[in-house]
Amino acid sequence: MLQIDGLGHAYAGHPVLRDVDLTVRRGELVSIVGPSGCGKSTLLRCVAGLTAPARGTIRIDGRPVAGVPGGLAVVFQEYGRSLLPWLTVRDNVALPLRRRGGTRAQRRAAAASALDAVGLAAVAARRPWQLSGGMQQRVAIARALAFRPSLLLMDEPFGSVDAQTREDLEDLLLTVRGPEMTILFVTHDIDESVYVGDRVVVLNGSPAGVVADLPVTLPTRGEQIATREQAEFVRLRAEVGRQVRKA
Amino acid sequence: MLQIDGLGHAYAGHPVLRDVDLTVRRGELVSIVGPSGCGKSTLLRCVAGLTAPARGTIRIDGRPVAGVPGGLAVVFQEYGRSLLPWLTVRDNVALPLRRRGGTRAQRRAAAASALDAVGLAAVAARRPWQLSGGMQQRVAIARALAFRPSLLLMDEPFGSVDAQTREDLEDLLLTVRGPEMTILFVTHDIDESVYVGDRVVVLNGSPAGVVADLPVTLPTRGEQIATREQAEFVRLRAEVGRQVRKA
Amino acid sequence: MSVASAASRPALAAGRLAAVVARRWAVAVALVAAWEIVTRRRGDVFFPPPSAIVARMHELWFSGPATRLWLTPAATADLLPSLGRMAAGLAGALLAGVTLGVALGRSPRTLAYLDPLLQFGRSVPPPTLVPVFVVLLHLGTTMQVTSIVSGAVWPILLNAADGARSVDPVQTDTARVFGLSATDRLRTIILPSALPKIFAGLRLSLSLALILMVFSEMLPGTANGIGFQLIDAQSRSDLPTTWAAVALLGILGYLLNTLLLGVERRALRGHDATRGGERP
Amino acid sequence: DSGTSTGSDSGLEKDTVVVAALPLLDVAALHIAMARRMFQAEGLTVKVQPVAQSLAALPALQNGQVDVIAGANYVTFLQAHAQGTLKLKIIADGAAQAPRFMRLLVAPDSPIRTPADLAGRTVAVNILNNIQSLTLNEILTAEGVDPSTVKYRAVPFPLMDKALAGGDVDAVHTGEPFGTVIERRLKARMVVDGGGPPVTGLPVSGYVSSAEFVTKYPRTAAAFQRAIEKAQALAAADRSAVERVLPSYAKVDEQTATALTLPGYPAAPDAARMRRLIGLMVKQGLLKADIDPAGLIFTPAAR
Amino acid sequence: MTGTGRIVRGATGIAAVVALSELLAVTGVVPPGFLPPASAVLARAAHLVVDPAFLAQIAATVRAWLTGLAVAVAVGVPAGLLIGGVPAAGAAVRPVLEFLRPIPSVALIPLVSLLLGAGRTTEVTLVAFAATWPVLFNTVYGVQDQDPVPRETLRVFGFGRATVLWLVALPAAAPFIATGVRLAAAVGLILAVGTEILAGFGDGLGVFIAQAQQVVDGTVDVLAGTVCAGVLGLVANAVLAGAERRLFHWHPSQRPLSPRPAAATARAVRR
Ligand SMILES: Nc1ncnc2c1ncn2[C@@H]1O[C@H](COP(=O)(O)OP(=O)(O)OP(=O)(O)O)[C@@H](O)[C@H]1O
Ligand SMILES: Nc1ncnc2c1ncn2[C@@H]1O[C@H](COP(=O)(O)OP(=O)(O)OP(=O)(O)O)[C@@H](O)[C@H]1O
Ligand SMILES: [Mg+2]
Ligand SMILES: [Mg+2]
Repeated sequence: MLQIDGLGHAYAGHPVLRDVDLTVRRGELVSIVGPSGCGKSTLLRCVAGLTAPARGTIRIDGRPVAGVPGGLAVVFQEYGRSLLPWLTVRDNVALPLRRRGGTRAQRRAAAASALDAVGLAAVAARRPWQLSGGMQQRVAIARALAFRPSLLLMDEPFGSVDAQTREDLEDLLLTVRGPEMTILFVTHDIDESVYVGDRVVVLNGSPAGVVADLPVTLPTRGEQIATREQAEFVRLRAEVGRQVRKA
Repeated sequence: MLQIDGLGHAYAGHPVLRDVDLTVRRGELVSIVGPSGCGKSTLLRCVAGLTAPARGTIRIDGRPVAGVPGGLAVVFQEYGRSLLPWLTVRDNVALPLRRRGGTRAQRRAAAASALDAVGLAAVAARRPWQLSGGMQQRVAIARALAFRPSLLLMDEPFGSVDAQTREDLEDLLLTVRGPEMTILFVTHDIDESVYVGDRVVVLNGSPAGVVADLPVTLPTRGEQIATREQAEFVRLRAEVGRQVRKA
Repeated sequence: MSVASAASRPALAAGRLAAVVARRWAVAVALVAAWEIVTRRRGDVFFPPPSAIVARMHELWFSGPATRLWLTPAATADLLPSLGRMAAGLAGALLAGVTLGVALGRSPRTLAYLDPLLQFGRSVPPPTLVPVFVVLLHLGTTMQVTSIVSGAVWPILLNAADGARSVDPVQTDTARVFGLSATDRLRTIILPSALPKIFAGLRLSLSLALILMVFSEMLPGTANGIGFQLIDAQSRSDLPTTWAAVALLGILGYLLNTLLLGVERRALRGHDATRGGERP
Repeated sequence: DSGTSTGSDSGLEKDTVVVAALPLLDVAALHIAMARRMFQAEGLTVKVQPVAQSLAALPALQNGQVDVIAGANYVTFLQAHAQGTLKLKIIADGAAQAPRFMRLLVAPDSPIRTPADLAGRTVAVNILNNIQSLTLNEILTAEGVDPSTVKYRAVPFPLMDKALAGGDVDAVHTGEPFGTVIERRLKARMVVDGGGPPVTGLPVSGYVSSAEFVTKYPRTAAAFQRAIEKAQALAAADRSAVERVLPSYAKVDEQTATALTLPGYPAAPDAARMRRLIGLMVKQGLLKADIDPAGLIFTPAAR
Repeated sequence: MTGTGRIVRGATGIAAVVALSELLAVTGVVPPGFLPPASAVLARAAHLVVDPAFLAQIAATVRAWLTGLAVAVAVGVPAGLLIGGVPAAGAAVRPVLEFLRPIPSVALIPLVSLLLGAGRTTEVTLVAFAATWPVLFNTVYGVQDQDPVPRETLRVFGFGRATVLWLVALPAAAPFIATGVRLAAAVGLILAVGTEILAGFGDGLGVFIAQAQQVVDGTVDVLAGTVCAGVLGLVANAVLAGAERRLFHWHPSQRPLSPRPAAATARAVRR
C-alpha cells in the first residue's frame, strides 16, 4: 500500500534522513522507533505530503505522493496545537467527518462514540484549552479514529497519558484497526512498539536510515500482562532496544 | 520546605482538587502520579503561584505563597510553547539566568553546559522550532536545570523523549539534585516515579485528593537495570499502579 | 530543493527572476495600459491619460540637473519638508503607539480608565480639531507634526495592545515562573510576540501618515509641501498637477512601504519561519 | 434631483432651480429675493443647498445636482474655465470690492504702521493665490511696496483672530464680517484698506452656472437672473434689507450686522470690470492667457 | 472586570479630562474667548442632540458610514484571505494595492464626486476605500501570523485550500480581523465626516461642521459636532468590543491575564 524508496531530506542544509526504504502492506501496523531528533516526525510529514522530500519517492497504492493523499489521518506530536480552540471538543472531533458526508447528527454521533472510546464523553462540550494535556491528546486520537482513515499516522500519540489510560488506548488501537486501515505508529516506548506493531522499524544514524525492520510474531495478542510476559516479546524488546541505542 | 494544607480548586464550577495535604522537606524529590486529567498540572500551577487556589493554603518555608515564589523553576507540560521562538536555543536557556546576575559570558557558559548535559550542545545556535519535539523538551529541561532553582516543578518532563534518552535524563536528574533543591516531579510512568522519587504521591478521585503517599526506600540507587530489578522496586511499582488504577 | 547543474544555474536564476517580476507586475501593467487607452479615448480634461501625468511629474519635479539627482528646485522645496514632517509624525506615532498600546494591552485596569477617551479620540475627524490646534499650538511644523501623530497613532496603538494581550499564556507563565524582570518580560516576550501585529499597524499607519501629511499641509499657515501643491492645484483647477501629485503620493507610499517590508522581514527573521503563508 | 417639472404656464423650461450657496455676505441678494418672494414672482421655486466652499459645488454643478452656485469666487471659477473643467456662465454679479470690505489688520501694539512696513512680514489670507493676495498685491504696488516681499500664509477667515492674537502671523487680510469682529475683539488696527483704490469695484463673486444649463434652460436662467438683479439693486440701495437677512444664513448677530461694511452689490455683471479682473490675474500669473469676458456673461435672448 | 466596573472607570477617565480642560480655561492658560470651555461645548452638544434637524444630519452620516463599512468588510476580508492564504495571488495584486493605498482620500474627493456626483455615493465610496485597508491588512497579517499546525491538521484530513482557509485560517485570524474592523470603523467615521466637511455639500454631520467653520464664533458648533462624532465612534467601538468578547472568548486575549477563581467557583468547591 505504502512504498518509500530512497527517501532523503534535509532542513536548510542539515541532512536528517538518508536512503529510507520502507514498504507497508495494506492493513499493517508498523511501529517506528528511534532516538529523539532522528527524523521520525519528518518521515511522517513526508508521507503525509506536508513536507516535500528532497529526494526519493513515496508511493501510495502505486501512485507517487504529491500533496496530501486522500483518506489520511494524522495524530500530531503537537497534539495541543492541532486542536482548534474556538471549537468544542465534540466539534473538533466531528470536523474532519464533513469530508465523509453524512448529516450533522450522524457526524455528532460518530464524534460522541469516538470520544466515549477514549474516555472523554463527559467533556465533549468543553473547549480544548480547558482540558489537561493528556485529555487533549486523547481528543486528537479520537478525531483520527472517528475519521476511519485508510492510512493513519500517529506521532507519539500516547506520550501524555497515564499508564492505565495508555494501555487502554493501546488496546483500543488494536481493536479499531482492520484490514483496511494501515497505520504508522511512532513511539518512544519500546514495549509499546512491540506490543502494538506487526513490525517494528528502527530509525537511527545521522542522517538517519532504517537500521532494523523486525517482524513481530507473538502467539497471543491484546492482553497486556500476558502478552508482555511472552518470551518472544521479551526477546523482541531487547533487540529493538539494542538497535535504538547503538549510536 | 513546602506545606500544602486543604488545597482545593475548581475551574468554572468543575471541581478538580479537594483537600490536598502535602508536606515536602527541603531537598526531597517527590514524584506525583495520577490518572490523566486528575489535576496534577493544576496542583503544580498552584504551587508555582500561577493559579490562585480556591481554598487551602500553600506555604514555602513557612510563608504563604502569594504570587510566584523566588528561586522557582518549572518545566511545563506544554514545553514547546514555553520556549520563545525568536530566541536561539542557547538564549532560551540563558534567559532566566539574568535573575542570577553574572556576566553575559558566564550566563552563556552556564547555558552551554546545561545544554551539553541534555545532549544538545550541537544545536545551541538553532531556534526551538527547528528542533524535534523531544529536543524541545530537553531544552526546557536544560533551562530549568541551568537556573539551579531551590524549588523545581517538572510536569511530565520526559514524555517526548526516547527510552535511552529518558533513562539518561532520569539519571541526570538524580545527579543534579542536591540538599538545596526540592523537586516535584509529575510523571505518567510508574517505574519512573519510583526510580527517581524519594516518595511517590498518588492523586486520584474526582475531585482528586492524595490517595497514597509512599516512601521509596531502595537500597541501591542510580543504576537503571540493577535498581529496577530490586524486589522493593517491584513491590512499590505494583502498589503505585494499584493506587493509580483504583477509580 | 531541486538540484540544478552548475552550468544552467545562472540561466535558471535569470529566468526565475523574470518570472517573479512578470508575476508581480503583470496586473499593475495591464491596469495602467487599460487606463491609458480609456482616458485617451474619452479625452476628458478631468481624467488625463497616465502618460500626460508622467510628463507633468517629470516637468514639475524630475527635470532638474543631473548634479541634483535630476530633482528640480520645486521638488526639493516641496518633497523634503513633506517627507520630514511625515517621518517625524510617524516616529512620534510609533513611539506613542507602542508604549501606550503595550501598556494598555498588559494592564486591563489602565485600559478601563483610558479606553473611552482613546476610542473617542480616534473617532474625531482631524479637520474639526483645527480650531483647537490653532489655539493650542503654533502654526507650522509643530501643528503639522502633531496632527500627523494624532491621526496615525491609532493602528499602531490598537494592534500593539492586541498583540500584547494575545501573548501565549504558557510564555507569560514561563516568564512569571522564572521571575523575569518587567523590562526583560517586555523585551524578550511581549514585544517580540506583539511585533508582527505592531508591523501590521505600522504599515497602516504609514499610509495614514502620508494622508495626514497631505491634510497637515491644508492646515492654516502652510506654504509648501506636496499636499500644499495638491490643494493649490486643485483650487486652480490644474488637473494634470493634481494628478501628478496624487501619483507621486502613490509612488512615495509604495517606496516607503517596500522599505518598511524590508525592515519587517529583518526584524521578524527570528520568528517561527514555519509561519507566514502556506508552506510549499 | 433638481426638479425638472416643466413650468409651461410661465413659459419656463423648468421652474425649480437648485442653488448651492455659501454663508457669505456676497449672497445676500439670494436671501433677499427669497424673503421677498421675488423668485415666485418669476414663477421660480429656489432650493438652497448650503455649501462651505464654492469650488466644492463644482462637481455637483457638472452632474446637474445643482443649477447655480451662489457666491462663486470669480478667481477660482475663471481658472476652472481656463483649464477647461467648466464652461462658465455668469448669471449675475454677487459682490464687488468696496472700501473697508476687506482690510488688512494688525495687533494694536504691532510695529506695522504703513503698507511699507509689511515688507518681509507674514500676512494671513483666506486662500493663497486668490482674490485677496491679488488685490492686496495691486494695492501694495500702487503704494510703491514690492509685493513679493510679503509672505502669505493661508488661514481661514474664522481662525484669523486666533492666528493674529497668537502671534503666528504679523497681519491678517480679512473679509467681512470677520474684519469688524476682529477689530472689535482684538482692538486690531487697520493698516491697509483692502477694498480701497485701485481695486474698488473689482468683482469678487457671483452667481454662476454652466453653459449646458443656460443652453438647455435659457428662460429659467433668465428668470433667475431677473430676480437676482432686482434683489441686488435692493441690497445696494437699502442696507437694512441686507441686515435683515444676515442673521438667518450667515450667523451674524444683529449688532454686528449693523456695524459691518458691506461689499458692493453690482446690479449686473459688467464685461469691463470683469476684464480688469482678468487682466490682473494674467499679470500676477493666476491665468496663463487672457479670456474674453463677454462670452462668459449670460445675456438672455430678447423676448 | 465587570461591565459596570469598566463603565465607571471609563467615566472617571472622561470626567478627569473634562475637568482638566475646564481648569485650563478657568486659569487662563488658554486665552479666554478663543476656545469655548468644555462645559459650553458639552452643553451645546446636549442641546443639538435633541434637535430633530441635527439628528437627521447625524442619521445621514451614520447611514453613509455604515454602508461604507459594510462594503469594506465585504471586500477586505475575502481579499485579505486570498492575499494572505494564496501567495501567488498576493504577489500579483500587491503592487497595485501598495500603490493605491497611500493615495489620500482627501485628494480623491473632487475626482470621485465628478464620477459619482457630489453626495452619498461619493461619500460611501470614499469611506469604503479608506476603511478597506485596515480590514484587508489585518486579515492578511492575521492569516500569515498563525500557528501552522491547525492548518496542516485540516489539510491532512484532505480538506482543500479553500475549506482550510474558511474553517481554520478565518477563525484563527478573526480576532485580529476584528481589530481591523474596529480600526476601519473609526477611519470610516473620520472619512464620512471628513468628506462631508471637504465636499461641504448635501447633509450630514460634516456639512454642519463645515458650515459652522465658515462663520464667526462657529467654534462651539464645530466642537459640539466633533463631540458627537467622537461619541458615535465610542458607541461603535463599545458595540464591536462587546461582540468580540462574545465571539472570541476562546482567544487568549479574551481570557483573564492571571486566572483568579471567581466567587462562583469557590462556592462550587464548597458544595
Ligand atoms: N483552563 C482550564 N479551564 C477549565 N478547566 C480546566 C482548565 N485547565 C484544566 N482544566 C480541567 O481541570 C482538570 C485537571 O487538569 P490538569 O491539567 O490539572 O490535569 P493533569 O492531572 O495535569 O492531567 P494530564 O496528566 O492529562 O496532564 C481537567 O479535568 C481539565 O479539564
Ligand atoms: N523546521 C525545521 N527546521 C530545521 N530543522 C528542523 C526542522 N524540523 C526538524 N528539524 C530537525 O530535523 C531533525 C529531525 O526532526 P524530527 O522532528 O523529524 O525528529 P523526531 O525523530 O520526530 O524526534 P522526536 O522523537 O524528538 O520528536 C532534528 O534534528 C531537528 O532539529
Ligand atoms: Mg517528533
Ligand atoms: Mg497535566
